[in-house]
Amino acid sequence: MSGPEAEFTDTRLLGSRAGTQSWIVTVINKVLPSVAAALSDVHDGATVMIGGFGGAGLPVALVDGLIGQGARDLTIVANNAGNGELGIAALLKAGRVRKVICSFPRQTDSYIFDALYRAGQIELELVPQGNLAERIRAAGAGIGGFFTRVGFGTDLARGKEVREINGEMYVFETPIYADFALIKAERGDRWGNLTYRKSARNFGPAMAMAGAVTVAEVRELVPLGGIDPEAVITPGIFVQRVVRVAQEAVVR
Amino acid sequence: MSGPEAEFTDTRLLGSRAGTQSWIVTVINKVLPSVAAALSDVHDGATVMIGGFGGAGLPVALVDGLIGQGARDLTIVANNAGNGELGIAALLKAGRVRKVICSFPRQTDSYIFDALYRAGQIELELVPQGNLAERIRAAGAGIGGFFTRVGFGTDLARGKEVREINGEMYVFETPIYADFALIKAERGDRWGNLTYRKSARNFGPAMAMAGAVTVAEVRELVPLGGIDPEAVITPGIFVQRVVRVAQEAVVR
Amino acid sequence: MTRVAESTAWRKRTRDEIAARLAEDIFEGAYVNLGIGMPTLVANHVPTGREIVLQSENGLLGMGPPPAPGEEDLALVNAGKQPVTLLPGGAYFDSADSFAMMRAGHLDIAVLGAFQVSESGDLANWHTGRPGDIPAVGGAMDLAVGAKHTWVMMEHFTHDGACKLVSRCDYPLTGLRCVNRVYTDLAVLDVTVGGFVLRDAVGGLDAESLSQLSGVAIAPPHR
Amino acid sequence: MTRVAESTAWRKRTRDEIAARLAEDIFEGAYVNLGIGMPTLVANHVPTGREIVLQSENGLLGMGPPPAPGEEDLALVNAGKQPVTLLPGGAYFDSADSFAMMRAGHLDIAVLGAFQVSESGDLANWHTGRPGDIPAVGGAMDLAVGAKHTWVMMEHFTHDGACKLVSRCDYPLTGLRCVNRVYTDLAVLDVTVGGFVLRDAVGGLDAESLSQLSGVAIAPPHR
Repeated sequence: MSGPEAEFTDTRLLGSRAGTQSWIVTVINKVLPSVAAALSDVHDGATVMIGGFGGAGLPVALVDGLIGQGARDLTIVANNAGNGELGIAALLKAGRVRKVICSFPRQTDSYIFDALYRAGQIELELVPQGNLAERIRAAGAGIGGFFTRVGFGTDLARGKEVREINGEMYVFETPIYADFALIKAERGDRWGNLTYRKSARNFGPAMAMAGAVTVAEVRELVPLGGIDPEAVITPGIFVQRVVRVAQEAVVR
Repeated sequence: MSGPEAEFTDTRLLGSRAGTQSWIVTVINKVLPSVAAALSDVHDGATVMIGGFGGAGLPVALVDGLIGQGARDLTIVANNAGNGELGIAALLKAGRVRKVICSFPRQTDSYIFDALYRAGQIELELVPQGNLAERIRAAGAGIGGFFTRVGFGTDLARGKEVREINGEMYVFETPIYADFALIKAERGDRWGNLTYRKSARNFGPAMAMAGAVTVAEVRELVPLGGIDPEAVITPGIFVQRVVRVAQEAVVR
Repeated sequence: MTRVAESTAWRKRTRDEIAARLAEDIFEGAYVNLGIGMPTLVANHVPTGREIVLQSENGLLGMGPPPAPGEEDLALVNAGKQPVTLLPGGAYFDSADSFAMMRAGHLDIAVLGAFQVSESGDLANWHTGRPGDIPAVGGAMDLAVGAKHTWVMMEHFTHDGACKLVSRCDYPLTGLRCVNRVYTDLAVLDVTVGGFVLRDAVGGLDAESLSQLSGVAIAPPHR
Repeated sequence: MTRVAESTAWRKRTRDEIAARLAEDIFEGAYVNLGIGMPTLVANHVPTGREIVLQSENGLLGMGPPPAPGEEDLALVNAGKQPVTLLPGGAYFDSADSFAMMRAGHLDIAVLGAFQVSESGDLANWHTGRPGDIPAVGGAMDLAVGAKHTWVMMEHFTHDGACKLVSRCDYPLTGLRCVNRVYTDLAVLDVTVGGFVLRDAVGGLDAESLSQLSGVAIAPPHR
C-alpha cells in the first residue's frame, strides 16, 4: 500500500519520543484500506442508512461497494430512492432491497424505484423529511419517541398515536435505528472526526449518530489535529470506519 | 458612536454598485449599540435562559444588564444557579428571581442560592443536565415532548408519565420555552450568525433555538461573510439581537 | 368542483407576475423558504434593496442565485436539486437542524405550491392520490405547519378548469388549517377563520364575481 | 448497614491505586467519561501507549491534561469546571450533542463516584436526601443509564464505617440497574443479575470474608 492510507493503516509502531527509546503504541485507527473491508460484515436483512440529498452527499463508492458485497433483503433509509441507473437505483435494480424508508422517492428519472413500487416488489414507508431527520436523530440521541405537529391529520400519520399539547394536535413518532449508516464526508481523521462539504452535509451527521456501525467515505484523510476542533461537525465517537475515496464519482 | 459597531448600526445607505447610481438599501441589522438596548423589553415574570457552564459561556455583561434593567419575578433556566457574588448569583441576590430551572445549583461558593433555597425564597426545578439540554432543544425544534430513559425511577421523575418502549422504561419530558435567551458567543455578524469559543459553546446553540428573543453578547463583530459558512455554529435565524462586549469579564 | 371556460374577460397574471406580487409582501429581513416549482420564481422578484434570507431545506441559509455556467457545484444545490450559490453571511447546517428551524416557527414565510387550498386553510400539495402515482412528500408537511406564515402560490384553476380554492380538499392533505394566504393568477386572498377574504384581484374582478367563478365563498376585502 | 472497625488486617488500596486498577480495564480505543471527584484520577493512570478518548459533558472529546500554570483558559474546562486542554483530534460540540452521545450508548464507559451501589446495580450518587442539603444532579443520571458500561469508583466504606455496597439503596437513586462494575479500595466486583460477583480483592480477602465485612452477598469469581 502507498499513498495517504499508509500513514493511517500500516503501522502501530509510532516511533520514539525525543530522548527516549522507542516503544509500541497502539492507536485508535478507524481508517480501513478499502470499501470492501469497510462493508464486509453487512448482513442480509440489515437496515442501512444512506446519506445524501439526491446526489449531494450520496456516498457513491459505499453504495457501489454494498452492491458488490451482496447483502440482500435490506431496508434502506435515505431521503430519496435513487434515480437513473447508479447509486441507490442500482442497488434497487440488483434486487437487494426489501423496503425503503424515505421522504421523496419520486424524481425525474426514478424509474427503477417507480417500476418496483408499482409492481409491488418493494415496500415504501414514506416519511415527511423533517420527521425522517428527527427520527434518525432520536435514535442517535437516546430518545424513545417524540411528539410532532407535522403530519397530523394526514395519510402519513394514519394509525399513529395523537395527543393534544397546549391546544395543538401532535403525532407520536418513533426512532429509526440502523445497523449501518453509510455517509459521505469531505475530510476525516483516524479518530473518525468528519467535516462535510456545503449542502452535502444534509443527513450525514444525524445518520452517523444513529448507525450502530457508521462508515464514512471521505475525500481527504488528514492527520489527527488536521481538523480545527471548532469546525468538527461529526465527532469521531459517532464514526466506526473511515475509507478514503479518491475519485469523485458524479451522480446527480 | 465609533468603533466596530458603527459599521453595523449607523447607516442603511450601503453605497453603489459599480457603474450604477447609488440607492438606499435597507439591511438586516441585528446589532444593537448597548446591552441596555438589547434588554429593554424584558418583562416582569419572563422566563430567561442564561447560557454557560459555570463561568464558561456565561454572558456576564447580559446578566449584569438584566440586573440593571430591573425585571422581577423571573424564571431562570441555566445549568447552574450562580456562585460568588457575580453573574447569576448577583441576579438572585437582587431578589429578581422567582424560580430556577437548572441541573447543578450546588457549587463551592453558591451560598446566595443556597441561602434563598433553604429559606424557601426561591423555587427550584432540578433537571438532569441531558434532559435540560434536550428539553431546551425540543422547544427550539418544534417537539411537543419526548421519552427518555434518564431519570426513570428517581425522585426527579416523580409524577411524570412513564412508558415501556422495547422493554425499557422511559419518562416523558416536555419542552422548556423561554421569552429570552441570553448567551455568549465569540464572533457574530449583523445577520446573527455565531461561533463560540471552546467549551464555552455548551448551552448557547440550544438556548438560541429555544428563545423567542435570543440576545448574544459577542467578543467580536465581523462583517457579513467574515464567518466561514462551514463553521457557523448558530445560524442567524435563531438570533434576534447581537451586542459586542469588549471587556472579557472574569467569572469562575 | 366548479369548471369555467378558459376564455375570460380579465387578464390573468403570468407566473412571474404572481411571483412579483407575492415578493412585494415579503417584509424586510424575513426568513423565507421557497418551495419547489413555481415558488422558486419569487427569488427573481424581491424588490431591489430589500434584504431577505432564503432558507433551503437541505441545509442552507442565505441561498443565492444560480451560479454562472461552469461554476456549478454538486454539493451546493437547492431543494429542487438545482445548483445554487451561497451569499456572504450564509451558513450550512445538517438536516436535523434545518428541519428544526422549519418546524418550530423560526421561518417567517414558507411559499408552497398547491393542488388545492380549502376555505379553512387545509393544504393539499403532496400527492394526487391516484393509484399508480408515486407519492413523495419531502419537506412539504414540515413547511406547511412549521413556518410562521404559509403562503400558497398557484394557478387559480387546474388545466381542466377546476378551481383550486375549495370548500374541502379532496386530494390527500399536507396539513390542516395551515395556509394563511393564497396568491393565484387572479387574486390574492387571506385565509381567515371565516374563510377566504379577498385582498386584491386582477382588473375586472371583485369578490362577488371571483366567488362565483371559484365556486367558494370569498368575502370582500376588509377595510 | 454493617459497620466495621477502621483497623483491618488487609491493606486498602489508595485512591491512586483504585484509579490505576480501573485504568487497567479500560480497553484500547474506549470513549470514557470520568465523573467529578475520585474518577478524575483515572486519567493519570491510563497505561502508557494505550490510546483512549476522554469525553467531558460540557462539550469536549479528546480532553487532555491540565494546562501548564498560566496557560489556563476559562473557556476550556472539564465537568468539574477545572482548566483542561484538548488533544490533537479533539472536538468541541454543544450540550445537546454532548448529552446525545452520553445518553444513547455512544460512550463506552462512564466512571462515577457513589454513595451506594445495590446488588441489583442501582446507583445512588447525586443527593444525600438530608433536609437542608442542596440537591444537584448535573450529568450523573444521564451517564448512569446512558453509557454502555457504568463503572463505579468509591471507597468500600463510608467514613463512619457503613458499607457502600448494599442490598437496597437508601439514598435517593441516580439510576436503576445501571452499574456494571464497582472498584473500591478493597475489591473489584461485577454487578450481575445474580448480584455482586468478586473479580479480585486486596491480599487477605476472599469473597466470603469480603461478603461478611460488607454485609451483602458477594459470590466468588467465576472461573
